[in-house]
Amino acid sequence: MPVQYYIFLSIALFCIGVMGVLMRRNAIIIFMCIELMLNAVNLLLVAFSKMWVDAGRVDAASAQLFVFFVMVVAAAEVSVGLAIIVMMYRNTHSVDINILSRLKN
Amino acid sequence: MIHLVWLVPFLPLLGFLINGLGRRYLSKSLTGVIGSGSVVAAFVISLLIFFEVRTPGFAPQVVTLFDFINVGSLHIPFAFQVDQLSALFLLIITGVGSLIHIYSTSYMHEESNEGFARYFAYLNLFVFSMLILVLGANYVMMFIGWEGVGLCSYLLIGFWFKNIDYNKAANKAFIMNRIGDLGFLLGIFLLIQQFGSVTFTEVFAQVPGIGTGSTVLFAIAMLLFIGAMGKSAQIPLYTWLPDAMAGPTPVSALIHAATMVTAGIYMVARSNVIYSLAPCIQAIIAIIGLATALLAASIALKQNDIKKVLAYSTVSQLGYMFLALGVGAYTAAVFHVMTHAFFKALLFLGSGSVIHAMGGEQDIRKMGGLKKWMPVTNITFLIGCLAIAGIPGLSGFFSKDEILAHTFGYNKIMYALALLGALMTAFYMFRLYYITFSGKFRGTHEQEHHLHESPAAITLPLIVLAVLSVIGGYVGMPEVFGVPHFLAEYLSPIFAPSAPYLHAHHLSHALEWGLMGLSTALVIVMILWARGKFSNYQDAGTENTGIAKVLENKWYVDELYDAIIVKPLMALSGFFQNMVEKAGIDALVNGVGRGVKWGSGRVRLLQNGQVGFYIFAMVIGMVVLLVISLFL
Amino acid sequence: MNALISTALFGIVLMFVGLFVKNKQHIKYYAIAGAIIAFIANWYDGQLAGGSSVMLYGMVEVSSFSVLFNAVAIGCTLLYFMLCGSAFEKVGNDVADYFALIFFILAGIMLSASFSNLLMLFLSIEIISIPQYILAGADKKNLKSNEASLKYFLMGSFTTGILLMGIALLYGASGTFNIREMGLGTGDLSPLALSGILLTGFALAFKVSAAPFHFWTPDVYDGSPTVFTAFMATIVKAAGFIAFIRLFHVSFSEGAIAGHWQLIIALITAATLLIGNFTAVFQQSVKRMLAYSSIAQAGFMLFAILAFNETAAQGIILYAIAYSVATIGIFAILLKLKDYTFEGYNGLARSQPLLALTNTIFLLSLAGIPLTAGFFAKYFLLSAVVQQGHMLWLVILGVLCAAVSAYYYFRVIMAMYFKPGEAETSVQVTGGFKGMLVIAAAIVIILGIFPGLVLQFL
Amino acid sequence: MGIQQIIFIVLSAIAIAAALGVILSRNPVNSVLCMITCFVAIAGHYIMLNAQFLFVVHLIVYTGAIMVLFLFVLMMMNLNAEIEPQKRNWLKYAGAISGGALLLVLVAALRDASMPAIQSTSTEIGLVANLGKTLFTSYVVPFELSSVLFLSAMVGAVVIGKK
Amino acid sequence: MLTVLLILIPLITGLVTFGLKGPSAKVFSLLSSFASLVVAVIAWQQFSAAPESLQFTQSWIPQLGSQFNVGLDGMGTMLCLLTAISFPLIFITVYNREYDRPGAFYGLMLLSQAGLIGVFTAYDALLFYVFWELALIPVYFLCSMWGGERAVPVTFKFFVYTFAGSLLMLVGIIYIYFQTPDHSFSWTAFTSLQISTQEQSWLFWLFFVAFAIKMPVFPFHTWQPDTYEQSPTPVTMVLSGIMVKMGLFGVIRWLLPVLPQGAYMWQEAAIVLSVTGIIYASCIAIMQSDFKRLIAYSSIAHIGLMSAAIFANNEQSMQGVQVQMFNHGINIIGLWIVVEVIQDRLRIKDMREMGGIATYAPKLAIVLVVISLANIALPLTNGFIGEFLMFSGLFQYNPWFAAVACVAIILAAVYMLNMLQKVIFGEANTLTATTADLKTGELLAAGAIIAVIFFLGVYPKPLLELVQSTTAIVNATAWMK
Repeated sequence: MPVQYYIFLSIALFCIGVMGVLMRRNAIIIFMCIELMLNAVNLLLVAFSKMWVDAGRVDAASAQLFVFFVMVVAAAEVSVGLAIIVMMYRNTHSVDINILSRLKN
Repeated sequence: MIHLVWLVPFLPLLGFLINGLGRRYLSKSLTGVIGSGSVVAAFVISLLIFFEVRTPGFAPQVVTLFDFINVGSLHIPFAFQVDQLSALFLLIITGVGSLIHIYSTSYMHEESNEGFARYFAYLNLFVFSMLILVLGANYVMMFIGWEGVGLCSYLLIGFWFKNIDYNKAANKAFIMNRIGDLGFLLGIFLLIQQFGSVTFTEVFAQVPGIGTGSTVLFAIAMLLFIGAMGKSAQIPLYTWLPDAMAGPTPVSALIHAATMVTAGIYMVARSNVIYSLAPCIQAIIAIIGLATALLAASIALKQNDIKKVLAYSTVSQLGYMFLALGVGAYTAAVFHVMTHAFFKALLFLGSGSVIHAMGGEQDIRKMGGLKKWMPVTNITFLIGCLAIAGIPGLSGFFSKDEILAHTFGYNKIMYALALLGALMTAFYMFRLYYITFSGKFRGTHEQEHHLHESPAAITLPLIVLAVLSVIGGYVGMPEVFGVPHFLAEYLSPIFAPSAPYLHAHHLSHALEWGLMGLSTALVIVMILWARGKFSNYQDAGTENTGIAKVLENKWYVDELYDAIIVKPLMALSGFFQNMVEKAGIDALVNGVGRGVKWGSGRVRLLQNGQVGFYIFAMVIGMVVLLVISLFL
Repeated sequence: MNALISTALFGIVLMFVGLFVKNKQHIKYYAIAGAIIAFIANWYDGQLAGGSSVMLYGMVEVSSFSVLFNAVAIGCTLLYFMLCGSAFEKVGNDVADYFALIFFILAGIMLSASFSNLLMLFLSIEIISIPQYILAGADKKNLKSNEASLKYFLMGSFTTGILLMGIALLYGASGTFNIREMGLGTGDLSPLALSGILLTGFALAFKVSAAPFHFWTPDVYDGSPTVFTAFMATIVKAAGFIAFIRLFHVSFSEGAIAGHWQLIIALITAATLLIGNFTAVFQQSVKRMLAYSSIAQAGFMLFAILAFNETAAQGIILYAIAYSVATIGIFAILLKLKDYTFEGYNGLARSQPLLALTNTIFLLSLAGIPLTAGFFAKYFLLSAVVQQGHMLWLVILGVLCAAVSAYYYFRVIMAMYFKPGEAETSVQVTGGFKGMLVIAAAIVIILGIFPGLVLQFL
Repeated sequence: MGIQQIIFIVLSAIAIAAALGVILSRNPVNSVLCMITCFVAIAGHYIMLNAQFLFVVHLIVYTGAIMVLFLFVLMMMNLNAEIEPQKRNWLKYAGAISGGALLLVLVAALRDASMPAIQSTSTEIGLVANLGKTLFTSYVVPFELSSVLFLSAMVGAVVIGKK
Repeated sequence: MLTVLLILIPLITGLVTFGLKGPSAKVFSLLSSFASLVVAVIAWQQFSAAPESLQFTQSWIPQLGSQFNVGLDGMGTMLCLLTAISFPLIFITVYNREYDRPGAFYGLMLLSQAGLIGVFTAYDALLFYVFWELALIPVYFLCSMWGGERAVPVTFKFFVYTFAGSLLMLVGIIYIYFQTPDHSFSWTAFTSLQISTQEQSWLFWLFFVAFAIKMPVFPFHTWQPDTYEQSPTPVTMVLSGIMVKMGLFGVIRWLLPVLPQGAYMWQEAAIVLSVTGIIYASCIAIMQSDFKRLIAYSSIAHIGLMSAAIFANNEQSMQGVQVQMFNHGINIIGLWIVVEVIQDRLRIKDMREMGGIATYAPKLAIVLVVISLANIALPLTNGFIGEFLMFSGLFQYNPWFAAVACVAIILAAVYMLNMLQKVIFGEANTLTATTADLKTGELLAAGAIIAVIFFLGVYPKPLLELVQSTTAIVNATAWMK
């Protein structure tokens, strides 16, 4: 199976994530879309890992470990991110990013 | 004696410095002594030099003081050249200059101490500059004096600086001179380019090698002549001279009649080799000289200011001198310079004496019958008039006749016109004389009460000059008289190099006698006519009309210049100032600044505070950059 | 590595210091002590490495360059603590935690100068970013601070996604995460590799706030507590550049591939210079102006990425120092003022001549006037690009923008010296603070005369 | 077309559909549920690609922890209903178009990349034993450093979350 | 070492002066300027005896191959002398004025002197650039802080303009630096380099724009009248007397020897710009009623001539330019002294409100007349030598350009004489009747200037010989052939 399939799939997921970030105004949904983007990347990395393993690369495990670290970081990011969103919600009672326009020009 | 020639200009310079710096501390008499004494001393030295130069076979000597400008192959020393021409001019300048200095001690006596010293300082400075002009051994030295006399003229015209009109006249004189100087300067540059030198001896030695008809030579000759036009008040740069009468009268006598204005003639005579090799420029000079002579004479016919009449007469006489130069009669030109210096100085000083007596009045319509009160002035003035009119036996006759004779040989029509000018000269001079000195006094009673003959310091120079005006001509009597032409012999080494290129027109003796007789007769007729018309002049008070009005208004030349030069220049300046500078360049420069600010105001709107838009812009940016990189 | 470890450990120590030290003023001194220890550790690292590179599991590489940059970063942080440390308690109660976070960031910064694996790059960027999201929102009651934090977080994590996509594509093209082994330029140019490079570059461009990825910068810098802005805008930004340069110069500079991304970076540089300088002109608040100025300065620092030569490396080090010291100094003075607009500076030269003088020196340095460190910083970067060749148009644009930058920097000078008024300070200006300012100004001047003092370590 | 390809297509279709569901669903809770579906589909791919360890971690971390956290926050804020006002639709279209453009560009660029193919043979590489060995040898440095990351996240959550 | 001393004296004393309060600042700075003058004169003597002893080289930034390399050639010596003469004159003139914060004022003045000397002595391109900017900064502060009411924006425009120009030059310097074989900034390395004609042709503009802005040459001049008008007069003296020479100096020292072919290619363009500027500025000068602006435009015209002459490509013009650099400096400082005195007495700048000063302040009037005459290049004043040689040189290059440029001597007469007429002649009004004549200090300064005017006007040999060596250097470049 050509690796292109996986490339296209994960790019598609990635771009759907980007679209989501652009289209939605709910900070939480936007954040979810970002997670979707990360997952698309993870999928791609895993596919490449398999590809290079099949091509005979020795240290091909590194890609899967990379995915592991991405998950680790994502978890950390989620904890901080949700904390920030909650803090924002406490002050404004909204998670709509469009009200974030105090800082401009 | 020759090696002491530097003393000649140095003494007046010393006088200038002492009088100028010490003007607060010196008494008037001391100032007068220093001022006049320095010039008289210079005259004495000049006289000694002259006698040395006069000896036959005298070769020109160059006295180098120090290096002035030394750049690469261009060497311009600060050097004086003593030869027949410069020695003659030294005599005229210091001689007439001394007389005028002496005259001034009395004439300017009413000035304050400081003003008196300032006056003498300027006068001395003028003599210094003029001496540098004639003594210089190269064109740059000549230019130094050239501009120097322009400066002194400026200072002296504007001597009474509180009067704005005088200042304007002074400015006009200086600026018009500068226009001429510009031509002179360009001529010098062309000389440098062509010959790599500005020293007379070196240049003149190379000139014949170029040959007749060379464009470069024409250009040099023309440019130098432009300089002469400015200084010697020829068309079109003559209008400053009549206005220059704003200065004290002795100044007019010295600068604007006897010396400075002859600088142009001196220069052309000095460069005779160049001009002889540029015949078409000579023709131009002759035509311009003639035109100037006629134009100025015509204007003089209708002027009522005593000094203005004399001023236009000067312009006219200078025209004759250029006519002489143009037709190749260099000696005649120099001769006329000399005689003119005598009788014109005399006339001006005489008019000064009149003005002095009239308490500053210059309008001849308010004078009349002055011979009763001022016998010496009257006689000397009459001699001056006769001399300038060309009555045989007086100096003016000989010099003018020589010019006319040469002109006749050159071109008959020009001769006729020149003769016409001479007749006009006789007419307006005697108009002046009769209105001023004969008839009834037309001034106020107070003026009449104060009328008196001037003191000795004034009359003495008048008498000396009158004598010179009479006898001055005998150094250059025409051949037909059977006596040697002393001046021509004396000057022959100067003009020898150009002799081969001139086409001498030898007139037969009979023709020469005939011409002489004709002009004399006509002149006498004119004098009589003037006598008949003006000896009992009464101011009718009517407005002049027609040609008379045009003449009275000097052919409206000043107005013309104003319209075609001054106004456009001001308009151009205004255009530069308002349109190009403010609305153009500066607006552009400021516009860049404003553009940055404007752009800033627009760009910052991108920063609209919306995260959605920010990410959107980032994605668009990514897409564009990816496309550029991957597909372009 | 010692410096990295000691910094990380000191971060933890400071977390606990907060529990035991009651006087919040004193926490600053612990932080200063920590920075000094880190500095010594870093010096020791340098001694150990002894001029050659030391690799650690193929993950971290300690070289003289990284040691020098670490020294700069720690040194600037030290200066920052000394000048701005007392302003921490104005932000909120968790002073010790703020210091701890800054130490964690510092650890990330050190990593960014010495990574040799894309994973380490990713980690270092995250270690730098996450605490910054928090610091930006540290002033919890302040809506601007909240907004800055959330904006920064959303855009930052979005960029993380981009970065990861880039890394994934690079891995797909080369089969390795080790930046020295990728060898992208050797074979045929793979679109995978190029897309990977570009996406990675975009993400890094975001971190250094290059246009068109700069949008977060003004808002975040403006909204964050000023004292943290000072840190984010200086040392952190420099770290972003070090990471950027390290990756691009080590991995992508060989072979045909360099030309492809150079054009893109050149375009980004040009856009950054223009947008940064132009937008800064219009600002009314000095704090926001400094945010835009940081974008403009980033435009200059991007020159270092375009040129892969010794001069660029020297230049970015000098720039990091010059820019950081000057900006920290300006922020330190800004922190003392009541009014953050330009009018707030009116007449400062009369009320606080020393502050005005040092501020002037810092501003001149930012504008790149000779005899200040900023001049040589700019000089080295310009000459790096000239040496690289082909990009002269960019250099000309750069110098013209530098001329524009004089406009907004000099506005502050004009306000201080030529405008009437009495600039008011909100807090007491102590002698120690003045002394530190003078030291900072002296650093700027001395490096402006003898840049060799720093470069000799390279 | 082998069985692998069929599974690939099915899983891909589920993943993409679920992903679209995430961004198009009005109700945030539905989004979360779609997201979980999508993650599960991705997990399926992991199995296919012999990444067994990641499959497990993925399910636990993402589906089990992260998405639950999201759901929790949504519930806490009571945001289960529609809150986005439907104004300014052009921004949505612009977002969709620019995202699509990015997709197009990337697909077009990578379309003819010559890459080694993925074999259907299975490998041992994704097993815990293998990965664990590597993680604690050559990847020990990032492993240790990620603790710094977690520490800072923890401090951050405390700083931000504290009242 | 003398050369270093020339830089160090004003630099160190300048920094010290910042700390001084009250009158001690001006006394101290006056002494400092005299010390510089003494050193400059010694250096001048040294130059004729052993020029190489004035070179000083010290490693500066080894990483760049940049050295602290200073030295004096003929032109450098001359300009250092000019600087060293000017500052005492300026300080003497303003000795009786009271400036706000005198320590800062005089300190900045001395710093600008250090920068100027540095520019004139630097033989290392980077050092040259550093001094070039260093000279600008103090002037910026001086103008803004002690200038007129519009001084701040006007000075800033000046600053940004020159700053932008010099940055372009920096790019050029860097470019050439990388062409040198062993990466050196030294003047020798730069001049011995063979740069391709094509490169020279665009490098020329990078340098020329920087220098043209500084001079200033049309159309880069618009900062100048405003700045002159708004600056305090002592600063204007520095600006117009010395600082504009930096541009001309730059062309002679750096542009022509380093980029001879570039200069050759654009020779005509540069001359056309310069000549246009001469006529243009002269015309505008006629329209001015503000004394300071009149002098400013007159200065633009003069500088335009110098710039044209530099590019006229021959020995006469080159000698003329250098001589004129000195003489123009002296003359224009003299003019500003008069302006300063009039402003001090009458507090007006509009010439239409003046008049009749000659009656009440004859010394002032004489000084103004003499300097004005020198300014319009009357023979036997110093202005003539330079202008004569420059016009002559320009004429050898192209008679038509010279003819057009020469019109300026008429226009100069027009505006200078109009100025004299308006300012000192005529009847005094109630204001000008109170004019007090020159005081001792002012008289001393003006007297010194007049002495120089006449001495160099009559005997320019020392000056011509001094700059001969520089002309020879420029001659030696390919540009002349």
